[in-house]
Amino acid sequence: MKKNSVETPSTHTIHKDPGARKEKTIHIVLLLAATVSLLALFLITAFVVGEGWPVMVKHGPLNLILGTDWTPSRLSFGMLPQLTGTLLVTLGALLIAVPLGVGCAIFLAELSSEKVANLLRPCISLLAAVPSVVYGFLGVIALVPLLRSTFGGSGYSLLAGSIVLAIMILPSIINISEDTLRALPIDYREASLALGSTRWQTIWRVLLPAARPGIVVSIILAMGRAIGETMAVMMVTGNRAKVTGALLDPGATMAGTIGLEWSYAADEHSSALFALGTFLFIVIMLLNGVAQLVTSRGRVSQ
Amino acid sequence: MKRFLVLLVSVLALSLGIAGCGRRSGSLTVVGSTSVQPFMEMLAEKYQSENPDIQVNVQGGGSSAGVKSAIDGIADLGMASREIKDSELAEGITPIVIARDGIAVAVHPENAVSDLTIEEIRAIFAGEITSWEAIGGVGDIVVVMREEGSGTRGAFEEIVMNKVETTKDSIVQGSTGAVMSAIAGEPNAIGYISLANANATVKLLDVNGVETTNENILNGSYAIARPFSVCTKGDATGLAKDFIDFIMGEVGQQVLADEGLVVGK
Amino acid sequence: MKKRNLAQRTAFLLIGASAVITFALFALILGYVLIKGMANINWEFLTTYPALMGREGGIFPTIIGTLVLTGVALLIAVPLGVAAAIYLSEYTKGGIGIRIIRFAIESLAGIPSIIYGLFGFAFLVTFLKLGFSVLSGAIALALMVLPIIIRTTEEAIRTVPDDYRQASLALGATRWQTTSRVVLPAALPGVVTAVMLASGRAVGETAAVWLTAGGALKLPFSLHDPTRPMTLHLYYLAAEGLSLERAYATAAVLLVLVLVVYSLAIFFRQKFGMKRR
Amino acid sequence: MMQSAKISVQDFSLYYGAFHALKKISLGFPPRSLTALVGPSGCGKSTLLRSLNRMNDLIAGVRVEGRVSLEGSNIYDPDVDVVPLRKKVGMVFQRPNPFPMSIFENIAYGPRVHGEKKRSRLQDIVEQSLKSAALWDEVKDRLDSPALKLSGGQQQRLCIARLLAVEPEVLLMDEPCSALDPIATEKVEELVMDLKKKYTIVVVTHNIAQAARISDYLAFFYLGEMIESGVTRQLLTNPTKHQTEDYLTGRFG
Repeated sequence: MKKNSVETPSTHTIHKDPGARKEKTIHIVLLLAATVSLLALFLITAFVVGEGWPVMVKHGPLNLILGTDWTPSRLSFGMLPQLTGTLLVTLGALLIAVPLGVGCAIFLAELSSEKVANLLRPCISLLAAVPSVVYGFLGVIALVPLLRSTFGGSGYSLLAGSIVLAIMILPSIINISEDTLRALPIDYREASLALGSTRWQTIWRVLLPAARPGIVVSIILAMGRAIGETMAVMMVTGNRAKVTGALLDPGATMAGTIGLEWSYAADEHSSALFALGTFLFIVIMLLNGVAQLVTSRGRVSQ
Repeated sequence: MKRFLVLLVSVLALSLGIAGCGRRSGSLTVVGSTSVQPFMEMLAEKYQSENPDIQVNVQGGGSSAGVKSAIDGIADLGMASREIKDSELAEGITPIVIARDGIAVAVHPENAVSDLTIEEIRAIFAGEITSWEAIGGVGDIVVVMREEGSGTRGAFEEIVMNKVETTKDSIVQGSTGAVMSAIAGEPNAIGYISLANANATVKLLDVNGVETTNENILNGSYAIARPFSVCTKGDATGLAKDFIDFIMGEVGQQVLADEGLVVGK
Repeated sequence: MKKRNLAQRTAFLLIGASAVITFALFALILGYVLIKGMANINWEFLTTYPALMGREGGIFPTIIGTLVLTGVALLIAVPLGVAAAIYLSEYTKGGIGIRIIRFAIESLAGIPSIIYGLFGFAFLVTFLKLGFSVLSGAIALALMVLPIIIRTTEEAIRTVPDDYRQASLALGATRWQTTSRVVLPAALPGVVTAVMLASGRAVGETAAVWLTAGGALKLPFSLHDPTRPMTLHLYYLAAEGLSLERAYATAAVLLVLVLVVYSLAIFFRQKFGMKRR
Repeated sequence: MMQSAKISVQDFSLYYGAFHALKKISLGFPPRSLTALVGPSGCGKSTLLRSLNRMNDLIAGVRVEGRVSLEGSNIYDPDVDVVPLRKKVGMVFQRPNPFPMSIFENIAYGPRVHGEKKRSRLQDIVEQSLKSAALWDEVKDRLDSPALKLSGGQQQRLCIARLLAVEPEVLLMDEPCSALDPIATEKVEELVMDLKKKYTIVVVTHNIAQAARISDYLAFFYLGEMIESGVTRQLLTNPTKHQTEDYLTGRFG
């Protein structure tokens, strides 16, 4: 008696048929195309980290992260101002966008009629299409003057960055949160309502907890977007390389500093920007990892 | 679907093949400082109208990228709006100053102050003077600076700051235009900008009683200016030399003067 | 009972308000740019060269720059992306290697455009000596949109009923014949959606091309010429304070282009009944 | 029966991972006749059917033991290419599954993938196949309209026509009428009765009445085992095993 393992059909057939060779070639071409992404990720890592390496080695990563003085002309590359700036801008953006976005998602998934939702949903997708430089442009001509007249100061501030970013990340929060809410079985709603809960209690106590993994993923992805945004942020935050805790102060972000300084940077300064890029890359990859983990755990469609 | 495969393969081959092939003859690539770029484009336009067979590609990227491109042979000419560094000279770079650009200290048009000494300017940008009240105005000073590495900033720090460190308490903008719009929107702001690009939305200050004009830069009474230069790896030859000769000739220098730059010795 | 109703009313009020704010923002942003910009758009603006770095004249070369960069990027990314999607959905059942490839794709999707820019500058412009050029910019863009194409195409392929594959295989068709003649045609609207989403992203991108494409205000005549897309031109117009009217007009043209492309994507996606991302 | 069989299985076992889905089945299918596989859901009859042209290869984790002989050679031998095998042993599925193409393109698909390019030849094949499937008169005026616009019964006959176009020798049918209404079922049954004069046909069905109407031979499956097999009329009137009798009298399934 013969045992056959039948996992992939092509592995145990002898290719007598002349067409089989072509099949094999196609298989290999397709496989190569699939590995391009891997190659690209490898090259990106290698070149960004590689260019930043000299500064990393010379100053030590810890000194770079904890250093508070960013003065490239004196070869001083403390990146804490950019790290805290990025953190503040991102948190500010989430603080604005998460309640708005989740609220909007609840509205579309639970409250509005299907007709209204079908009308509004494409609008959100289109909002996601607006190029970041357009947001930056609007930020400079409309938002910065508005903040100046409201809060005083110059208007160029981390808050301006947060508001622009909040608008930019809103669509993805709304989309993913709404998809998750809609994917919940109708049974949940019926069961809860049948127990005499109000619609709001159903949403608050049953649906939102059940949708949490999806909402968390949407927030993590939005965070990645916010952390990495360059043009819009650079145009409105004032780019002051000083550690601050106040949203109304001007401040610099990692991506913004790279965008602002890359064109004039030479030698070690250039390498320092790549080192900044490396830290940015690491943060993003960690967020990606967490998002992928939550996705596979919660079996959320993203 | 066979076509699809053919397409795939040919695109791959194309992208690899193109990487290897050379440039057209009769063309020049000029890369570098975004401050010099607009002037270079005008020069290129003029030059090409005289020599229709020659293509001049002018690209931004910044002074350092420009010099680096010249060193690496990516560009025929590099453009710089700052002094060439010793490390770059050591790579065999030959710079030629084509013009100078004044650096003006600018404030909001409504600011009462219109004249500062160079010591006062230094103190303001060092963060020692933080209020206009100390120097005849009202309100707290908002300092606007260019980003680290910018030619304008480099020249300003070298000429004005005299090794004194600039304050961190400033707004940092990526271009003269962005500095001007920050100043134009903020009554208490002060910043430095390229004179050639200055416009009426801001007020230019006199320094040590001397008005910021090209004449005063040329006669040496206004000292804050930076060189605009082009550079080649080794001595310029062929087309590159021809183009440089054109820039340094009568027509080229006139184009630069018309655009508000300081030309001549 | 009253308290519960009050809570519900307050909550729904807040939710309604968040929806109103969001859509008001949407209308405000689009309306503002389009109205301000349309006033300055005419045929001449679209078809003439800029003068004085964009202070005067039109934006013709930047429109071409955007189209060429996007076109070349798609020419690279679409065949690669569709092929990768086919491999992942039709030719493999998983395994550690596939998991790694999927991780790479998901990661590429999350990497910010400035990192693509840095990479393009270090690898394409400097290391491969492609210079600041259409090719450098397009390759950087292509890698950036690759995950969009792969994921959207894969999703489209997955919605093709297994019945079709079985029927084809049962007729003695090979896997590639099945894929190319039955599965791909059935997934075509999804592939079109993928291409549209990718072009929308490429048209709207600034940072990645800023560090790679050079930004010369000229028509690119070869893949080695530098070019400036509309996004970058808008940045210069706005940041350098060159011309506010032209900045509005450029923003409006850019917005119209992106909105048209995305509308097409949404149209095809809805027609195809695919999920949003 | 074994000796004269067109296709036969010997000591054939199949596992889905750890699950033993088919247990040492031995059975032959005589040429130019119709064999029906019956039994309650999950008894393994569909699995056996799909083993006959190795459609089970598409499922991960499937492992087989034993032989399936097509005209004497084992189709599970390592040097067998599934592509020509499936051309010879074709399959009709439970749900009609025409491609989202025109009627003509559906039929022409098979010949095309096997290398036929000439338009006139394809036209002949399409006409011939549709005639053999008793569909020609109903669709001859609209060959270019989408196949998915046909009724369910027409779609199923189209799928049979599509199969005939590749000139198979064995036809496997997996509950071909379960998604059809009675009138469409009758038409398909008539067609099958006609086809069994030329082809070796294996049909999976859980409709005993249908098996009685169309089949020459019958095999009864229960829990992955073949309980008994034989000439249809004998088996139906005179089952030897009690499971068969229970099933036939409707005690389960």
